Amino acid sequence: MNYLTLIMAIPLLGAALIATLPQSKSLLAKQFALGTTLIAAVATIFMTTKFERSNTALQFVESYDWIKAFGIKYAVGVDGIALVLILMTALLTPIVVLAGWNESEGGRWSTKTFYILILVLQTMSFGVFAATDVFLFYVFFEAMLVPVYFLIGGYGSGERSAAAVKFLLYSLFGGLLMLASIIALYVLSGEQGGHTFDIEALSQLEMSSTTQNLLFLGFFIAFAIKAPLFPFHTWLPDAAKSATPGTSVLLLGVLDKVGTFGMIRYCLSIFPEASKTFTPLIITLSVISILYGAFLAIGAKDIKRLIAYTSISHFGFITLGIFAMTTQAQSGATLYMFNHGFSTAALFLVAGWMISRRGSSTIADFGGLQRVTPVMAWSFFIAGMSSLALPGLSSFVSEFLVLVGTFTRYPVAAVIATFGIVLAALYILIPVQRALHGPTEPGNENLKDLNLREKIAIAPVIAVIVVLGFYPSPALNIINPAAAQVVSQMGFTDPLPTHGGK
Amino acid sequence: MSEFISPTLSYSLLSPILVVFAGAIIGVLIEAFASKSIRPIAQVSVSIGTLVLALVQVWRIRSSSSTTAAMGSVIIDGPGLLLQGSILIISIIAVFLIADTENFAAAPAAIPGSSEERESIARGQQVSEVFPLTLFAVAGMLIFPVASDLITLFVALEVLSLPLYLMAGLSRRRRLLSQESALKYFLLGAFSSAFFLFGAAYLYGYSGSISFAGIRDAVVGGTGNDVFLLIGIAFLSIGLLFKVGAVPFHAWTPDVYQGAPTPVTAFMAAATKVAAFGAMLRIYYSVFANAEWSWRPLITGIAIITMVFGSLVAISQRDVKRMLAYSSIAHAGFLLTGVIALNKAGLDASIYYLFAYGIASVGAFAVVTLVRDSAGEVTDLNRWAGLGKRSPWVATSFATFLLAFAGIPLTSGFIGKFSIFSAAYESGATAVVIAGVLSSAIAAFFYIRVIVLMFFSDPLEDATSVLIPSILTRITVLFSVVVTIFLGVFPSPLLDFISNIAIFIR
Amino acid sequence: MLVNNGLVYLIALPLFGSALLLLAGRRADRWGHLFATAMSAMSFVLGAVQFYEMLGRDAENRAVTQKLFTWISVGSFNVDAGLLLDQLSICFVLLITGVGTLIHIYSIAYMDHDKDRRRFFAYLNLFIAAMLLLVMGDSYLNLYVGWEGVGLASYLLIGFWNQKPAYATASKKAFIANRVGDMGLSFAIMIAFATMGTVSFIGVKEAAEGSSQGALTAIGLMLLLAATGKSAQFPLQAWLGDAMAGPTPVSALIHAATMVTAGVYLITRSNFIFDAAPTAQLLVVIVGAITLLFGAIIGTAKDDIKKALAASTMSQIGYMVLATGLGPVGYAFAIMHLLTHGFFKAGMFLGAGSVMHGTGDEVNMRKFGGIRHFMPVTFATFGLGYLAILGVPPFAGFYSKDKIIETAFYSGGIKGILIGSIALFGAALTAFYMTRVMILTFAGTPRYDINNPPHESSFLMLLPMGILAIGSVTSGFLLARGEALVHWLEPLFHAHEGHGPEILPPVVISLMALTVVIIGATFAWFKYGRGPVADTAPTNVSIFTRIARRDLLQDDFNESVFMRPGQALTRLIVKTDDVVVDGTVRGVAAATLGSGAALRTSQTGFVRSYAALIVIGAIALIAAIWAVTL
Amino acid sequence: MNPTNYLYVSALLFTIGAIGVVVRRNAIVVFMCIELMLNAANLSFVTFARMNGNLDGQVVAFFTMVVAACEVVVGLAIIVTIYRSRRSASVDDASLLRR
Repeated sequence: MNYLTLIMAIPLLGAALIATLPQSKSLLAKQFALGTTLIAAVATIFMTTKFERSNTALQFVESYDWIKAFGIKYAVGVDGIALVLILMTALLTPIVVLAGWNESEGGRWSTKTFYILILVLQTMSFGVFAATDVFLFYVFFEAMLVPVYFLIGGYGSGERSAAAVKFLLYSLFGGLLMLASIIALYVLSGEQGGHTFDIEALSQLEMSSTTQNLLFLGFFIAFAIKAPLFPFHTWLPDAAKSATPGTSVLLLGVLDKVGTFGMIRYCLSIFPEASKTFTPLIITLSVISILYGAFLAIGAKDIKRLIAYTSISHFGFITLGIFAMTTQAQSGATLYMFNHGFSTAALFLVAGWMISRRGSSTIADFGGLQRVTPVMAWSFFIAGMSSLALPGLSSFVSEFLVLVGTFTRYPVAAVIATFGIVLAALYILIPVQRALHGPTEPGNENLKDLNLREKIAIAPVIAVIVVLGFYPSPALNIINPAAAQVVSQMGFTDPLPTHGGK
Repeated sequence: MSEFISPTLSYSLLSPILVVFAGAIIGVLIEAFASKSIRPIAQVSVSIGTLVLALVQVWRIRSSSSTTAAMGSVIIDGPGLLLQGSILIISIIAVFLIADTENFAAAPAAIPGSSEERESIARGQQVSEVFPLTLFAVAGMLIFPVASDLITLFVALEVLSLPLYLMAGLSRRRRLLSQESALKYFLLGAFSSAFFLFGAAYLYGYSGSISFAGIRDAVVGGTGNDVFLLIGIAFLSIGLLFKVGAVPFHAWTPDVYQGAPTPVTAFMAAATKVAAFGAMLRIYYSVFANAEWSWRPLITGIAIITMVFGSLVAISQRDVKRMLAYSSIAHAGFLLTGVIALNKAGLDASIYYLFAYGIASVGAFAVVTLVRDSAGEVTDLNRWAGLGKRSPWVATSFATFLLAFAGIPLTSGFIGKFSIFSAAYESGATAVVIAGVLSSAIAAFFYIRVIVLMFFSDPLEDATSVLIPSILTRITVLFSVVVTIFLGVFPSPLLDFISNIAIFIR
Repeated sequence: MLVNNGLVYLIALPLFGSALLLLAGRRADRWGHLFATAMSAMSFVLGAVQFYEMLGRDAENRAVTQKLFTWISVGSFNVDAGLLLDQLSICFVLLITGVGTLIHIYSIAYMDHDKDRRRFFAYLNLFIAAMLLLVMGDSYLNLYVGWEGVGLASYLLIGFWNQKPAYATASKKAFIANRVGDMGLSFAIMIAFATMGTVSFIGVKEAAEGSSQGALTAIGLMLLLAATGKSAQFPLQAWLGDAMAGPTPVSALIHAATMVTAGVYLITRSNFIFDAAPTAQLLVVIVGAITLLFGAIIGTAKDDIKKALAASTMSQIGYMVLATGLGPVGYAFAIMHLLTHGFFKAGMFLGAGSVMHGTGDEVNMRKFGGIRHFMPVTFATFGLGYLAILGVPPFAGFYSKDKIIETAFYSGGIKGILIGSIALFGAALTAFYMTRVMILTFAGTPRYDINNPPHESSFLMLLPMGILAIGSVTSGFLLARGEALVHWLEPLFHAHEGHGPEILPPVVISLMALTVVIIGATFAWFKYGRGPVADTAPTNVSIFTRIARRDLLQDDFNESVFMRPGQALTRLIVKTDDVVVDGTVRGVAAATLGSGAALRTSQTGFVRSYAALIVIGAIALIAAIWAVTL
Repeated sequence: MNPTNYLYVSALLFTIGAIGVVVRRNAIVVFMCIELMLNAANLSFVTFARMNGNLDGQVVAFFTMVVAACEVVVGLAIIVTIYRSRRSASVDDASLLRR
């Protein structure tokens, strides 16, 4: 059974179906979209159950010639890392659809178009995580930009078109650098036994260290822009501020993971030596991102920008974990990607509801919501606690794994990064105090609390956050073998306990 | 003196060219003798019939290729036939656009706004000489990439150019601009022809032969005076670079693209580029291949300057046709990387790129013809604002072409760019690849800006309407969109086809 | 070790209570408080049963464990969700659930008028659960969960009335200060894992013997940092005073009896680290000594009754921390003081709450006076607590504090004399400020509207106060009798290594302590008891008093050293991000546009200039080709 | 006489033509300059034919003349049309299209 192709096909079929609907049936379009994403979610969960956890080889593999002249294949397959990200995407999309039920209505175009874009984006997200052919990956990587671009520019708010353009150009620029590297890989593979884009085959290529370093940078910068890592992050706050909350969830929760996922899948496996060469630099950038993003978040006045900045900080942790090269950090980074998807989703969705009710995204315009809209306030609070990695919530597990895993190899980086947890408390509690606590500011007295649909949307997110906090094993069991495989392929073993030199 | 040998022309192999010439002559006769009422429909059907027939001929002789014809003046080989096929397909859809005679002056010779002109409009007297002119140009283009001696090459160049000079001046609206563009195109074209011819003379002087084979032998043998060779290469290159619009020989491009009637621009932009690059590929790949030490660095430099310049200047354009013109300059730069590559992959990639770009170009200009107000086409980009709202399909089609120009995956432009850059990289031209990638990023800037304008901006007050497209225009746009996307998603058939037959014979 | 699968219910019951009350929302308003109290009480009963069973076993077999499931397992990093109940944790379990239940009962009445009472009880239950997890977790990471959990509960409870901006700020301040400490705990766990490969208590204990001094010292210092955060020790003490923003039962439960003692628990639990790391241990003593004076000095200047008590708490925990720093001999006394303090300080806080309840939420002691006439029961219970904290025999504090002073003196050499003296001086200060509180509140003449006198609180409030007062009287004797607690805890620590030379006989030290207490109390009586007290704080006071009133400038320090530079840094980074980082991006875009516009001017429109361009191009081409082939 | 000299003459003529195109304003004159350049090329062809000892160059010259004649037709048509519209044969006046 070709699960991966199937789950990629489901949203595409749904999109086609929605395209046939008349323009006026916007409710039907929504229902179709929800149904499609739910079916995709169920299919993905079913696929997850079929996944052999202990098997570190790629699974659900399929491969067909696509462009034979260039050795390009439609080749898909997943390991534990890709699987959890696909699962995350599959779970988040129906939630986004349900949570943002009325999001499409302020847009330039019809509701129908909105959901077609969302579904196409979902297919591409699946594809980008599932691809095992570099070219196929690149195609998804770039093509994904188009629906997101239209989602931001067409349905966002404020300076939406400027933000969309900034996002697109930034990403395209990175993508083109990656393209240059891909071209070089293509040529190299041609010189060494036939053109191919198969990751396995590419990882066997022999390259001079200069070549490897340059090609690595091509990939890495593209991923660092996507992730986003300091100093390539400035597109994110603008995009997140302008996009609809649902789009922001997909943007930060799913799309940006492509960057960190790409680092694991492509940077590490194809350029192991260059990865080691650049590790000190990347670790430095990660640590800077953690603190820098946190400070920006503390200074943010707009709630959506704030969430975007927190993500910059979180992506710093993820990158740190990836390049620390210990099993703990590697597993932690992947789990972090998964968890971050949900905690950011919770933050953005609730923030979106707050903003749509209040008509403003400025934090100072809120106040005392806990008394007016307790359920909404609580949801935001729990999401915030997850974002600051409170023990007992899912992010803690991943953040701590990254830190402890990094510490065994790079103690200084881990120590500096740990300061991020204090800053995290600040950047979450400041908006909590301003928006949820204090006296009820004028303009907030009559806000409505979450309705049933919104409660249904947010509940599973919070459930995931809480359950994985106490019991992360289901996710870790999938991730661990793959993460360990990555570390061992890079030729690393976990540092042994030193007993402090004794 | 040897005995006179009766020339063998291999009519079969020349049939596509001959068919087009015949069609052109029939067109002239129709223009002269047919009654006004049937003239338009007759011209259109003759043109299209001729081109289709020629295309069929090309297909028919595809397997008997790789030989010379007309006493070695013409080489019919894989690349030549592919390019001829491309030119014919592009011409057919371009003729669909030209068939919308609304764009053309009723009496081009008349003074704009004169009583003669009013009279001819009032009587519905539409001169349709544009069709035979097009066919003559096509014939020239068909010969240009297969020519294998200097005379044929020069004559083909003039045969394709002269009709175009005239066609540029045929616009119904903004006559002054149109005539100015014709004048500029003509003067500069003739000027560059002189360079071309001068270069040809020195190549002849170098090798003692006007046939490509002779020149190549001389280059390989290294017997002649290198100074002659270098002057020859330089001046011949100027002529060719002028035709493809490479910097610094590009200056005519924006003015002519803007001034000429849009269907003519479409035809010229797409088909001329195929023909000119076709000739260029043949000359550099087979004739000058062994002298690559002399020209490759130069072409590399020109390629880099061209793509960067085209991309940079396109950003600040406010007129859609000028923007497309600069975009075509940038693409000329990209295509030059295929010339530099100087390997089989480069050849295949260039042919693929030319075809894909040509189709997308015609499509893009076809869309331009549709956006009008009461005074004719609206090419001011500001007034394209909000097009996506009013005419989503037109805007989406245009966006597709722009994405293809930008080289976004799943469009033909991406495959083209990938293949041509990888070929160049393979040949060691890393610098040009990096410049190409960077200018692609710049280029993306203005393509996206147009998309933003169409989809994300609110329309200005004065409503720009979109003409309900004629069936032929609709076919053109639809065909272009389908081909652009199909070649982006399933490029294999075409790539394999090209790869199998695109081998220059020497 | 014995396995007991029932341990989890101790935590699960209050956790369930909390979750139910929060999720049920307003529907649970009518019965929520009763349910939460029941959960807490049942947890206490379970704890008592565990204690009883424990008593029935040998000293070696008293500890019981329970493994719930594998929590985090990656590579060699394996942490189970496991619980450990031993002699040390059972003390805490009983204190937490016992005092906790009493405070639940008290709160039923105290929070009667608050429409959010259900939420308050949910938080209380959440706190109980988290605190139990803190003391029952079998590894540092499990402890960490409880550790931050109580921080969260504390945050929620301090900010319970967060509609007042100052209260919301106080709760945030507490959380942040705690987080700084938590960072220390993170570091400790990381170092432990990196050097020992394990984070469980048992594992670390075993590995500690083979570990280097450096690693142990590092872990110890980081644990101390954690302890200073949670236990409001110097230098992370500043949050505790502000935390009095929370409802008074919270102050009693969290900020007097239980949570703030978590640092003491942590150090005691990590005895195997500190015993092997003398540097860290010394620093523990120093921190304890500084804090006990620090708190006591602040206590002397506070007019807010709760803040005075909070300062006192800080000071008393300073005693405990100091004791833990004295090594094996000190742990048991630290825990003993912790337990007795739990009784008398909770009792006094509840008393203060009772007074506030009776006076319409007045906290300024200068507006009190002579309340003993109106609230006799409150006076009595508070008074018993007063005697206990002063260390008057035979009240509880006498047994525990005396032992700490004694041990401090016996810790050897100059150090012993120094810290002994500090502890002694602290006792004097304690007597001064507590007497001041007593006099200002209960004695003297009323300084409020006599026509609207305070009224005594309801039975539900008086009952817990009474029970705690009984504890204040008896707990010391019970714990110290036959060194009961010392023997009870003995298996956990390196058995009696004894202490340094007894430089003075214990009796002398006790007498000295009693003497300074009397001096302190007398001094207070002279200052406040003899004449009328101004109902506003006098302003013409010495600089020292003013500094003490400003909490020894702790906030000023934090503000000028951390907060303002932090804000400046934040502004700087925000600005940098906009101007430099994003500015570069925008600059590149602008430069691209600009160069496009500049190049555009080359297109002059004149055909002759185009021709000239071609000629120039031709010349350049010839020149280049000539250059290339040269 | 050394045929190389003819090459110099041809180059000179070509240069004069090119300079003429750049400096002269009248469209007809510009066009004549271009014709001069074409004929310079023709001269080169003929010279090379002489140097190389074959007739190919001369043949080319004939072709060129025919082509040049065609160019004249087309060119004059364009110039005349624009003159009728503008009443000016100055190439500098035709500069509406720019930037």
